[in-house]
Amino acid sequence: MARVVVDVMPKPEILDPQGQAVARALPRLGFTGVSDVRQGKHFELEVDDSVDDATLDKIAEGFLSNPVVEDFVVRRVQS
Amino acid sequence: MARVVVDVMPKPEILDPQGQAVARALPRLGFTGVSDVRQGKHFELEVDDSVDDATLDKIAEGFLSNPVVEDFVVRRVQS
Amino acid sequence: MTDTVDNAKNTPDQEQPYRELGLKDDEYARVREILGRRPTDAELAMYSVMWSEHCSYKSSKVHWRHWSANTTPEMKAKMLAGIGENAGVVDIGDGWAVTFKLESHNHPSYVEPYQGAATGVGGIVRDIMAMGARPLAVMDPLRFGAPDHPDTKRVLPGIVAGVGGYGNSLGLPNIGGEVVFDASYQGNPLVNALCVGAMRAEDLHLAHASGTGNKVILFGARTGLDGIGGVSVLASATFSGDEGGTESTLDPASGSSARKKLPAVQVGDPFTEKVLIECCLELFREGIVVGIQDLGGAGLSCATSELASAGDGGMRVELDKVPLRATGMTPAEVLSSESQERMCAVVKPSDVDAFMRVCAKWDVIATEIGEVTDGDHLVITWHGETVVDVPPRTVAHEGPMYERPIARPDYQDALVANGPEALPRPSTPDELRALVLRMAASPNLASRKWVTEQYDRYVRGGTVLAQPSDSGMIRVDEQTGRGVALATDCNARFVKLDPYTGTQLALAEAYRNVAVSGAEPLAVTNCLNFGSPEDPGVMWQFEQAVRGLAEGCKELGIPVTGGNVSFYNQTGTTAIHPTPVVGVLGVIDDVRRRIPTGIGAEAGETLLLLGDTHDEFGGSEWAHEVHGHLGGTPPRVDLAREKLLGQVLVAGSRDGMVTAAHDLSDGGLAQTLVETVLIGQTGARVFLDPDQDAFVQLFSESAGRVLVAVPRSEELRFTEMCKVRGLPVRRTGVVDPESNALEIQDIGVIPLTELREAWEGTLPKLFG
Amino acid sequence: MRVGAVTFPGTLDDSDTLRAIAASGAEAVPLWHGDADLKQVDAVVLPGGFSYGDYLRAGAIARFAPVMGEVVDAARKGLPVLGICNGFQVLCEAGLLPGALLRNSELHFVCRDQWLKVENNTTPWTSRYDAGAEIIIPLKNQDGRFTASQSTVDELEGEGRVVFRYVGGNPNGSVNHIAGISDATGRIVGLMPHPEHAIDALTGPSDDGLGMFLSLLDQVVSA
Ligand SMILES: Nc1ncnc2c1ncn2[C@@H]1O[C@H](COP(=O)(O)OP(=O)(O)O)[C@@H](O)[C@H]1O
Ligand SMILES: [Mg+2]
Repeated sequence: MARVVVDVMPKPEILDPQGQAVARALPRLGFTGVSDVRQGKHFELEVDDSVDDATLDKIAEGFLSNPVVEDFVVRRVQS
Repeated sequence: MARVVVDVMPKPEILDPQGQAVARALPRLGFTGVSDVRQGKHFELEVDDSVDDATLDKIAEGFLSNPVVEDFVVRRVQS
Repeated sequence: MTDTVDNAKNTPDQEQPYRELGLKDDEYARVREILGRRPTDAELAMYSVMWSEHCSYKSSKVHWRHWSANTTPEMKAKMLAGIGENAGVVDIGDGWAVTFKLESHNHPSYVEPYQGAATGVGGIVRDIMAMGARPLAVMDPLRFGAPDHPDTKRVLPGIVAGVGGYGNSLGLPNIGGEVVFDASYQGNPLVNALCVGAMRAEDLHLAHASGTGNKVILFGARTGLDGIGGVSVLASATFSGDEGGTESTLDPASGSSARKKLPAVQVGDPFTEKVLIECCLELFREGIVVGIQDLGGAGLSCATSELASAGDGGMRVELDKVPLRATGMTPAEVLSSESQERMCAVVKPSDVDAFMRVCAKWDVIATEIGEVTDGDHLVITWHGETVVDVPPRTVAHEGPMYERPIARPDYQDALVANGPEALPRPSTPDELRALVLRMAASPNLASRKWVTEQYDRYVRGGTVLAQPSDSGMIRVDEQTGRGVALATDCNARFVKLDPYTGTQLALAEAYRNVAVSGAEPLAVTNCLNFGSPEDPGVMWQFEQAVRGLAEGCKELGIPVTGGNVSFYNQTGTTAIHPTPVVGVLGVIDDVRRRIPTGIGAEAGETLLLLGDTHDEFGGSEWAHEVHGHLGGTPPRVDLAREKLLGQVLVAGSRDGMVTAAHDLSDGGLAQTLVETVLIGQTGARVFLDPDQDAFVQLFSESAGRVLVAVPRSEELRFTEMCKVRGLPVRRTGVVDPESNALEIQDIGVIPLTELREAWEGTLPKLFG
Repeated sequence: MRVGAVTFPGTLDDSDTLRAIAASGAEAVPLWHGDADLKQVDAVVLPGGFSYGDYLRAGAIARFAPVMGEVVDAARKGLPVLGICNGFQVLCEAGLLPGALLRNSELHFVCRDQWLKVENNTTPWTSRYDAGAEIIIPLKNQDGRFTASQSTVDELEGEGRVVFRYVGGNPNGSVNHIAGISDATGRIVGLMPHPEHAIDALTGPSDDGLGMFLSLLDQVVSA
């Protein structure tokens, strides 16, 4: 078994209202020094060793993310 | 400037219907071998070098996550 | 390097990618002729986007003569603003003006269902705000491919979530819409959105930029790269479903290939739009807005050229002042960006401070970007250099206009000749009972609850009727109870068989849906969804539809106040069924007199069927669902009868004679009965006419019919009223709460639980 | 008596809440998120909506608004506070009520007429209801699944602090079908369904929601 992490983020040129809401709120809470925030999704998958990287990519691209507006990164974190 | 990543996940004992929905859908799409999925949030912050780890923890714990139901991890990824 | 006007003068022969931007050779030549030189990159971006099908209506405009030819002075008198404004406005009495409009967001919703639908709602809401009105409610007529097709499973949940996600966050109740399945929409779903708003009649703000020296203020979201070229996708002749996601602008200015991969989708931020609404309303209340315009398709290109040409004609804009979200944007990109949640206002210099204060209160970014000048040119500068210098009318209004070839399609005769007469019909009671259940569970007739439960229908506290009622009804005036009712309809199969009659049937159904609620129909909007205008067969359908609608409205005496055209709805060379969605708005002087759709628990009330039933199955739901058949002619339409029905229902509501009313449409009497008992949660006993075929009585889709419930004490008075007015009426059943069943005499008893399971089970099974 | 309703950016049901307060006979006082001023009200309602778009978490940003500092202080001193939907979420985020509200188990927004059982009619917001009364009012939200640790749930149940419970099906997967709870004093109540949308059968499923606003009147008269 392996733990696989997939991070899905809005593409850089795409509006990210969620990240902006956080970024705008931080100074009001007294936290300065954060110039930009982007918010995406974080998936943790428990994966059989038989599942290869190509399959993981397919899962991430075709299902966990929406390629029209999002990018993704796949990482195996342990096995 | 540093890029800081904060991952926020539902606590293990908290039901995660979003992750479950993903886990249930995968076999239907022909992907086998994924035994569990949990879904959380992924934040990427652009942070001034002046912001120390204690402050980042405060932002993550007091604001980006809800300690009643979520855990978080903070990572600096570059500087 | 920025392409300036001086540069354009000095390099007259520089090649320009006008074809990639969608301009034809003669259109480009016309731009050069207007300017007396080649356009700059920024000007080319403006002209190409504003002269696109979507913005210029170049293929449809010549047919608008049907509207004017069919609008009598009497009809005009009710309109405070009509075709040509952001949205039509009608006077509903008590000093109230109501504005409403339908718009399409079809192609973007195919590419990215959630965001496409969400920004569709956002766009139509800003249209209503640009009239100076408070948005009150939204509706969402939707059409999808076959219910069990995998692509429908991809787009439907996203579109529904997008309509809800945006509308719910704005605090606008969703009061109705449509969900229709037909394979002709595979690869090309239709997402139409309607918004209705109200204002005091004296507060009507039209978009214009008059008054030399007045300031132009852009407010709302920052401008980014998202949605650049969105307009070309919206109406692109080359739209291809398969690669829609990567379609993007070919930006003349940047020349960088990196930009070419930008997705042509816009991402909505409903929170920003919500504060923008509140901010605008406060600005209107303060009386500090001279003119206002929303930024929709074509972004600043559209807003600046339209504002300027609607005013005195002169405007100067410093484009580099526009707050940006992306780095390195070119003037052409800033002008064509379709970033959402932005508005543009013209404000007197003395009011600018007050304007900025209101924006600051709502945390809305506002920036003075230019001013009205006394010239007749729109001049746009970029860091001091002039990049646009054009007569604004030539951008906004004097685009090309085409008289496209029209030809009745070759297949039409065969389609009409292939009538439903030969289709096998059920005859035994068991077959008929089974058919009632099968039709109730069919995807097109089944309960829409799975969809509509995702929409907030309560917010603002003015919703008097919403789904699953025939029409949505909103209270406009809390003191007097004055309100409006709205319905949208279109049976595209009828339109396919006969576009003229089919469109009139859509009008008739929407009219009837409003009338059964007790409201008096007042005005019409439309969204004309068709295939390619370059196909003479499609243009024939289009012309027939416009003429049918215009002439129908004249007969009913209610004006068309506005609408929207969406062409190029096709997959490959196959066009969708022509789908002219018609929206009718009615007024009711006291919403407490509304007539509900479901029957109440009052035992012994009488069910009366108004109108005539003929053997009419061409294009019917039965032929479609049971036989997969489409052919013959649609039901006859009799608008005088519809009008009479409307009068009877309004009178019935005024005199409190009617306790429930539900029209007959898709699925015929059987479906109306199913919905009447299930919505009312009350059983009924029904007796059919022994002299007419039971199948025809139950499933024919003859127009001009309504089922009403009247208290027994009113039965005679109501029946007499119908007879006096020449409206056929037949006693057809009684309300029977004890039974908890729908009993159709000589056919069978269907317990409400069994009926409900059939009706409500389908959509969750398909999409749940 | 004066009852306030707070408008945050993105609040949607503020005007409905003010209407409901007025319908109960109290004076409805609009309160603004940016003003640290409760305008001498005798009770506060935090209405529903999507404050700040709910983009981070429902209620997560609103709880830091200047007005919330005042609400928290006054609530600790006994001011009755009612949080409806987003307002309930804000109260949980602010720590005035325990637990959290997570994405509905069906994962989408749900708007329906919902039956509730009034489990506790001794709070300032529920005294007009009979104990165990069943009422029908609209439910509409995306994040309505009440969640808390087992010990918290036990405490809520044991102390009679479950004020409303869903009946006729659990619409969002809330633990123990919990629709609304109170703090230990009973003066701070949060619930997901919307009483302000049920004050008149013309525009809501019933007028059952009015009871919550009327209850408050008794409270002050007897206090
Ligand atoms: N997409 C939708 N959004 C909101 N309401 C809808 C939608 N689709 C259908 N409805 C509602 O469901 C009910 C049934 O729809 P429909 O059968 O099309 O009505 P009718 O036959 O009276 O025109 C109506 O109240 C309609 O407004
Ligand atoms: Mg109807």
